[in-house]
Amino acid sequence: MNWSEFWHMGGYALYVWASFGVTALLMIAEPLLVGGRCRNVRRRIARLRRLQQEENP
Amino acid sequence: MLEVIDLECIRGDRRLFSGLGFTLGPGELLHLQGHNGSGKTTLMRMLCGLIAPAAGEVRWQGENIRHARETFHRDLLYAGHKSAIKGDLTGVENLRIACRLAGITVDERHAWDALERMGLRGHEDLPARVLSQGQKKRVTLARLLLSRAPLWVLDEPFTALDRAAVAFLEDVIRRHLADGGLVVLTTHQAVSLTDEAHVKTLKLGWKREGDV
Amino acid sequence: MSSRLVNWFHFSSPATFYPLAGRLVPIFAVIAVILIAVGLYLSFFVAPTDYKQGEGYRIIFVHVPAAWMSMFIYLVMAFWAALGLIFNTRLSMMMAQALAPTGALFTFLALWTGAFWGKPMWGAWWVWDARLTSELILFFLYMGYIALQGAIDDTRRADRAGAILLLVGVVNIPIIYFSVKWWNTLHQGASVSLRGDVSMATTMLVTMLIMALGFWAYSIAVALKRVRCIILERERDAGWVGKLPEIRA
Amino acid sequence: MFEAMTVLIRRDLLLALRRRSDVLTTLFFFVIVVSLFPLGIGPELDTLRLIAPGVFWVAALLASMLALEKLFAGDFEDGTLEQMLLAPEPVFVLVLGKVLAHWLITGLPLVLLSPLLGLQYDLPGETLRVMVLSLLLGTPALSLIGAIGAALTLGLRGGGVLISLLVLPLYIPVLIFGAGAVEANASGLGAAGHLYMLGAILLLALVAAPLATAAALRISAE
Repeated sequence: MNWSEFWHMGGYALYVWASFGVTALLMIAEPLLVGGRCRNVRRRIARLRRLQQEENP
Repeated sequence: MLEVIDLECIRGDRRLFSGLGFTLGPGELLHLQGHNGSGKTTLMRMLCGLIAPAAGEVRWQGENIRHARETFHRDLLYAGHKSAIKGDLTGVENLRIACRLAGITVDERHAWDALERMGLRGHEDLPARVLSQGQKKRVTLARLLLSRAPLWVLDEPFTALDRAAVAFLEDVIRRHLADGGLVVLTTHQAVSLTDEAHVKTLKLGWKREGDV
Repeated sequence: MSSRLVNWFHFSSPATFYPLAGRLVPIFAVIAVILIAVGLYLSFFVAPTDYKQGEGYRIIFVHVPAAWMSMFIYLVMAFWAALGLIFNTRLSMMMAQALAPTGALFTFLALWTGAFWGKPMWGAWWVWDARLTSELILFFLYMGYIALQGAIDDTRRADRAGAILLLVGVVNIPIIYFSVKWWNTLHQGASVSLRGDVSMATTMLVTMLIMALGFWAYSIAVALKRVRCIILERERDAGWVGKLPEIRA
Repeated sequence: MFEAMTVLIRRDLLLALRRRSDVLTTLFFFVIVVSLFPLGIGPELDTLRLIAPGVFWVAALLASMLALEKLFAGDFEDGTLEQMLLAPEPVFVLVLGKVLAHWLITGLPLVLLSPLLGLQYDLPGETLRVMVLSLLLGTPALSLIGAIGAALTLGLRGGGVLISLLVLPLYIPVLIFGAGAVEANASGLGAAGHLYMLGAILLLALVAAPLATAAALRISAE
């Protein structure tokens, strides 16, 4: 099965690659989004704590 | 006999109070004090079983109120901030329905009589929405005259009442305590209820643990 | 209390569960990557071409595992919800909330891949097949849960209200599936279902299983990572959060 | 045991009488939605006859869902809900009473009115009879299941839309068997099977839904 046939996927290229493509896309995007959310939460908590420490050392 | 053991409450990820404990015997009044937002209303609703405590328990006659829910509710009368009155119904209808819901059947005459004693002569059969705030409060509190529940939990009962109504209500509470009833209430006015021996105060918000 | 029960509860407090989840996330992430890589290799290079549907049928290697996961995650969420209501442990509620977006994701993927497979095979993007329709309804159930969680500010109420919705939903899923199946067969006669006629060669089944396990490991990794965020958000005032290395840095 | 429940039912019916507009809005909504479809789809009677079961059932479903928001909202605002939760009766019995009163106010009028509207769609007597029967079995189930959604979203902003999102998926089996019964009867298949299923769903809802609603009320009133 050489590469051009592989991409052609027996005429179903659009459908196969749309399915696998979107699946891959979403399953990579979700962990990144969650990671981003975690970083924001940590940064916000750290800032809050620094503020508290300044107010009453 | 109302017992509160090591009660803790968390509201919206914030701990309002913890390690709270006290007992209230027949003929005793617990006066809850504390600045706004110190958790007075939350504690009262927790005593009624409306709010589940994060830790600790509330016992009535030695039984945890969450297990003996129906029997506890038969002995409880709760008057919260809200009037618990339907605007479209008349004072008499509101009173009779409220009593029937609490398990006491009240006939028309008793209801009229109770409303009259609460100073609502001539307003008994008006739709509640036309009554003033003070008059609505009187309709709510009229239930105290007809209720047989020993434990009264009253949230700010004196607000919106004029001097005459406050005096009358103090008298009702005094008689209830004399008959061996228990009262938990919050109020900002100076309350001269009974002799000091029977009055307990619980300050919330100033200290972690309530001192009783 | 048997010792097993005691230490089980030990992990139910957010403070002790947070570091444990931190260690588990990379492990499951690696497992997921390996399994999915193997699954992809199998589905493209090993699985034989279907005599009737040619290469297009390979979409089932994503469609079926996604559909399985969408149903499985909802059941796991309902399990955590029931646990949370019975033992009043807030952590299990957080787990249910952490799984919701991933479950919704797989439901959407199942619908998406179902449509892309239906178009070449049956000529229509959307086929009112019993399974696809139930999948659509499951998507609404997920959206309902996520919307309810979003609408309630007090986290305690949000947890318990969401838990009740999940339990009501899980009781309804068989009813919904049965009624949709009845409705489907009644109106179209026994329509050929999407997967009915693909001959289940063993290699295909194995590929699907491997992909499903890969998706399963992926869900655990993402859910555990998200639950760490939720724990941090909810315990931000707690002392142990302050002492965390990543917070103090 | 059911004394407090009957009190609640009589109170809600009294309230509905005093404030007739609430009752009529749900009814008129149903009438309007049903009358819209012929305008949208065209006056040919045979197409109308074909779509009638679906139209009637979707309209009934939307009407009942619209009325759900007011089920507990009034009691929640004026504090009577707290008194209900503190009554010496089990809460799910009171919920049953509330839902029954709600159905009598919003569900039953639809059922009684549907034959009249059926004439718009030129439905034969037999189909009308099955339609009324299916609605009679279906609308209480809709109210019972909807009550769970109403209790969960008590006091939330955007409650109306949220209720529909939570409750619609759970309504689908009722819709399928309800509309299916009428359609099966029209096509000569006989509606017995569907009506039995509808009855089964109603029984399940009667038993399980009030318990879930009671638990949801207790959580929302906290």
